[in-house]
Amino acid sequence: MMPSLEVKIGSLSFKNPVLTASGTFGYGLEYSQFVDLNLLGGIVIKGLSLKSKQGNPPPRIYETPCGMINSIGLQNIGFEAFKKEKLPFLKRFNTNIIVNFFGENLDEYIEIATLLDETEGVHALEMNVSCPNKDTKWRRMGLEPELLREAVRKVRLQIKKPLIVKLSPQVTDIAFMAKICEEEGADAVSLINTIPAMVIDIKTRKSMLGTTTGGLSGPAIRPIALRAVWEVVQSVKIPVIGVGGIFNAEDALQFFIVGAKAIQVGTANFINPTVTVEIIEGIKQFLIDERIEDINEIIGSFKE
Amino acid sequence: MMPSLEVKIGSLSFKNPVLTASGTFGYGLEYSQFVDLNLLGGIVIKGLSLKSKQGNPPPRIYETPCGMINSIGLQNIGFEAFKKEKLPFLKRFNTNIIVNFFGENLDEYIEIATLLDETEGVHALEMNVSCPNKDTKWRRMGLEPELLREAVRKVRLQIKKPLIVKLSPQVTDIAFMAKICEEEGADAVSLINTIPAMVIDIKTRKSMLGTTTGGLSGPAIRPIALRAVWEVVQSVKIPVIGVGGIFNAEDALQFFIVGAKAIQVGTANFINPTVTVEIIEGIKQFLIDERIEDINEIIGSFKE
Amino acid sequence: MNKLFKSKVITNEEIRESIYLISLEIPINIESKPGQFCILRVNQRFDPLLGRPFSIFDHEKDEIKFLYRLKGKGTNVLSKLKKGDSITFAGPFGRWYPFPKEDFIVVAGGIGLASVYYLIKRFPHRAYLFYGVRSEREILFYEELKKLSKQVYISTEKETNYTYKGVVTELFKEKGMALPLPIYACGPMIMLKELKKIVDESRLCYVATEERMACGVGACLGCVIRTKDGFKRVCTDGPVFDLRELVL
Amino acid sequence: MNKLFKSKVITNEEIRESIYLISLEIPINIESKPGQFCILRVNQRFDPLLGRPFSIFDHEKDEIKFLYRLKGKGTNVLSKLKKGDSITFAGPFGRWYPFPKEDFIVVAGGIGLASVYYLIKRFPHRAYLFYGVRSEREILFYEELKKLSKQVYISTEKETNYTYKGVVTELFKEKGMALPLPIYACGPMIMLKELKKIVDESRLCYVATEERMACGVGACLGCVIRTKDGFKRVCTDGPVFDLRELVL
Ligand SMILES: Cc1cc2nc3c(=O)[nH]c(=O)nc-3n(C[C@H](O)[C@H](O)[C@H](O)COP(=O)(O)OP(=O)(O)OC[C@H]3O[C@@H](n4cnc5c(N)ncnc54)[C@H](O)[C@@H]3O)c2cc1C
Ligand SMILES: Cc1cc2nc3c(=O)[nH]c(=O)nc-3n(C[C@H](O)[C@H](O)[C@H](O)COP(=O)(O)OP(=O)(O)OC[C@H]3O[C@@H](n4cnc5c(N)ncnc54)[C@H](O)[C@@H]3O)c2cc1C
Ligand SMILES: Cc1cc2nc3c(=O)[nH]c(=O)nc-3n(C[C@H](O)[C@H](O)[C@H](O)COP(=O)(O)O)c2cc1C
Ligand SMILES: Cc1cc2nc3c(=O)[nH]c(=O)nc-3n(C[C@H](O)[C@H](O)[C@H](O)COP(=O)(O)O)c2cc1C
Ligand code: FES
Ligand code: FES
Repeated sequence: MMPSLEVKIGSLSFKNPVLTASGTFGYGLEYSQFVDLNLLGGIVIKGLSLKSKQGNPPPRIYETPCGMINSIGLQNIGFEAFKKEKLPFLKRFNTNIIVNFFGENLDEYIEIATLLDETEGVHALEMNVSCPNKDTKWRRMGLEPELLREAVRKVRLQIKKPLIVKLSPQVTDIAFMAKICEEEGADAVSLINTIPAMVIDIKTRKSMLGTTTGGLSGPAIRPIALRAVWEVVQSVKIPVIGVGGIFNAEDALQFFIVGAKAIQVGTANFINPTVTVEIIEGIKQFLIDERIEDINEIIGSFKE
Repeated sequence: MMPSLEVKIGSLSFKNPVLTASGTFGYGLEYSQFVDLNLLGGIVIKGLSLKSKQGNPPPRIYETPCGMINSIGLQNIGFEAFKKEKLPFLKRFNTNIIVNFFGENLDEYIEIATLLDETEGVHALEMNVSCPNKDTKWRRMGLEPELLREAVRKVRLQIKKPLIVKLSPQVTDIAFMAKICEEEGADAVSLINTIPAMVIDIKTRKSMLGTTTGGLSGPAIRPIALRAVWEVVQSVKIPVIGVGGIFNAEDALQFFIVGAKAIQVGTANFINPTVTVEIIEGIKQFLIDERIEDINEIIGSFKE
Repeated sequence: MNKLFKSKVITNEEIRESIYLISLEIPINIESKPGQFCILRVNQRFDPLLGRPFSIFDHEKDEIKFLYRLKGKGTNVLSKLKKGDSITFAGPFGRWYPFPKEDFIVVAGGIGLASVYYLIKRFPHRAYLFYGVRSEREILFYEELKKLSKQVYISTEKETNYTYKGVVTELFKEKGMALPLPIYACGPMIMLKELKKIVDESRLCYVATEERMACGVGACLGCVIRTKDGFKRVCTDGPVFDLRELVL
Repeated sequence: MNKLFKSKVITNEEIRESIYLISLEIPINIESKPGQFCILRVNQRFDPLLGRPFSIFDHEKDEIKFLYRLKGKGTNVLSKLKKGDSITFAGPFGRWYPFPKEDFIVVAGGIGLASVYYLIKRFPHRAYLFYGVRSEREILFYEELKKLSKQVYISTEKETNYTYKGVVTELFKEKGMALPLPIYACGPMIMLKELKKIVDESRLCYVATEERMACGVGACLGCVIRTKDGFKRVCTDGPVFDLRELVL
């Protein structure tokens, strides 16, 4: 008998716990040539803002040992274009559409959150509290507990749909940041976002990117992400979504075992465009081999 | 004409800026079968405490993508044995001996620092403020600004030799932590220590280590370490020693260019026991090729 | 349409110093167009992590070829692959060179030849090829190119009995500019910049560009370059652009 | 004394399903002793990162051999190496088996044979070999072992015309325990635990142990195991220990 992969996050149920990570799966369309989007637990859309954004100057990516750094700078087409040009296509699929969003300041966060909340076809919102490449007071919202508290509270008040807060790893105590989100009514937290990092060209003495620093992602950061998820799971009751260097079913299962309710696959899509479905299949196979009927049985089954 | 590799840290001068990282080069002896220790800028000794320590239960290491996690737990032979059994051998070499030290609590830190300060043959002290595998109030000294301030101040008061504080990367604002060390009279800061991380065995549902978490090191963390060094260099005037994933001369040069006065080579020693001398040679060659006569000319030459 | 292939190496030879030609099996019948590229995953481990983009050098039925120059770790690992080794690659991706409807001009700089050879080979219309290399030794596929093209002009740093002295854009300016034909070009940035200077805005000039890539399918926004109307993705809006669009 | 070698692969063959024998050039004349190991760096990139420790299976003049079983990524990459490929390795490291001064008993479980073959081969004194494998197919170097040893007893899961049914420790208990000779053993942890149970404290029993390693030279303290007097390093205090010391 086929094991059940279904999980619930807030009021939303996912046919399986494998989602795509924001910014690594475009607007879904780009990968539909490789993957039947209906098979995915959910798709998290590239960070969206009220108005379209140009993003950072190239070069924007550089490969590092078992990872990559990027400085895309949250380039996106803006809410209106997303609603008109991308959403209709996404609606054709039977999967959860989660929109990752951000703003230059708290008002913008609230504004776009409100719009997304009213937009049919968007199932949940993921609030990106770390915009590594922008610099405003609110840029620090992911780093300073009190800013985070105020931001989550105000956004939460505006929206009915499930709210996921995506946490930055660049903090002393990520479990405490997660706790704040829980206290302010977030339905879930997802972690980790990329880790601020840097690579320079010793010949030119300049950054390998168009910006000084970028965000590190990929297998290199997986053990850090797993530890962060473990810390957070111990401090909150709301679902935790694990993100960071997940490249295969075994990686994903590590996150479930420490207590993640779902996972997001990011950089791996670039290296293997069908990785998401392979991970779903791999998880199924593992459950069958281990005679486990429901994925929820292994979530949090870590033995310390 | 041969370029000069000499650098100064506090009152101490180094024939070259390539040191070994604590815990990765044992007590020097272990690698003397591969490397002429006289060629090194300095040797940083495995973390030393007043009394010997057993360390953590095995298994203690596990390989991760382009990195490794360890949970050695600061096993060491203790001050007396070090002084009697290891130091005499080390004194035979013409290189700087820096002892990395720690304690279970601040008193122990002060006590061993005082002893090391009086010990002939020890040229400088490196204070390890992050003992990832112990759990006491003072374990958080690397994470909480006020604890760090008190600890550095009290240790500083006791010792005359150069004091290097080794910073943990697991903080929101590492530049601020470095600033505190500077304010309290540290002669230099070294960073980064390993990053808390975790890997589990999906079959047994247990950690791959004898402990739940360990510290991540190796090429995987190099871009994170470089960014941390860059942040710190901008906020302090004291020398900054770069550590983290340095495996070749090009890696090392990236740290100098962003402003590190010296670097430490850790995990790389395990993969290539002669890597330190190869890095020194590689730096020399680069300076020759670029017609630079003094390494100090490239330190901080980063173009933003 | 399938765009991801678990393939095997047919041959992988160093045809000149640090220049390799790799030929891969392509199990099913796919369509590819000159100017398009594929992303090769050089090994199954995570270092190097990202796939490497290479122009389709040639493609016939069940065999696809890439011409590459050793650059860093990725091409280095790639060059070690031997006959029978398995390799995965994805593609073809990107905007191709608009099909020539008449004879055409090709300006190729160094390894840029990799992107235009297939163009020269595939159409009934024929090319006036302007091909720049550093030295005679670096001239690739001379015989084939002579056969396939209407005319071949080659520039090298030093003059030889069948090459001109100087950079390829100079040579083109001298011998090709007058021809009232569309231009197709691929080469290093300096060559494209030079073309931008010398080619009249009124002329059709298609150039293949390069930028670091992660996904290759337009999703990561990592491969953008500057154009008159903002950043565009080399992988999907390019790699072939109308020279007039580009801000170089 | 030089302990780091840039070497080349002489041969690397799958001699049984997922069991490989790799032979490497060893440029200079070095001394190695049975029970010691080397650390092989399976590739030049950073994934896999750490070297892999393997017992010296055999060593003659300018050629050194390792017998290994496919386990995970490292041995997988290693198994892909072909004749002529370059590989770096370090060693020999660790405490060897004390040289036998009389005939001796060897208990080997599975791939544990890799550690004792050199011991059996190298000394005038001869071995009573007790060798446990799962099935007949897994028996390695049967002819050589018969020649080299005084007597060879083999255990398999199912009885065959020249093997006994059961685990090797059982077989040893039955046929070997009575022999008043020193014991040398290498095999999986369960085998060592079983030996610990059945071998009298008064007897000399040397066993080769395994633990994950990083440096291989005693510097990282990563490879410790439990002994009567605290943690000891497999790489330098071992890998060969007196069974009585170990806390298994
Ligand atoms: C559309 C396109 C087509 C190409 N066609 C060819 C071809 O046919 N033949 C050929 O020899 N080369 C071609 N290139 C360049 C080729 O992709 C690079 O030479 C190669 O990626 C270098 O990888 P490396 O690891 O050896 O070098 P490294 O310098 O070690 O690579 C480091 C990182 O930078 C990237 N990178 C380095 N140089 C380039 C470059 N010029 N363009 C894009 N990314 C780069 C790599 O992909 C890698 O991610 C093409 C590039 C693009 C974008
Ligand atoms: C002193 C010594 C001698 C050995 N001799 C042999 C031999 O002659 N033949 C042979 O087939 N194997 C031998 N082993 C075991 C061999 O080292 C492992 O099978 C090998 O490292 C597995 O690597 P992998 O990447 O394929 O497996 P993975 O499971 O992917 O390895 C993951 C990590 O765990 C380590 N590891 C996994 N299994 C072991 C193990 N049993 N012991 C130590 N580290 C391990 C790896 O080195 C690597 O760091 C020996 C081990 C030691 C310590
Ligand atoms: C190219 C790229 C773009 C990204 N864009 C976003 C984004 O817009 N919003 C966001 O919250 N995270 C973004 N991320 C972070 C990823 O969603 C993910 O948190 C991170 O990459 C770690 O996961 P991974 O290692 O699986 O990639 C981006 C990552 C990459 C590599
Ligand atoms: C096995 C091991 C043991 C270590 N022990 C210590 C230690 O005792 N004290 C300390 O300050 N850092 C210790 N470190 C951290 C290193 O000194 C260094 O900061 C870290 O490994 C990052 O550098 P690397 O990537 O070059 O290894 C240890 C690291 C490793 C891998
Ligand atoms: S490579 Fe990802 S958008 Fe072009
Ligand atoms: S492997 Fe480093 S101490 Fe044994």
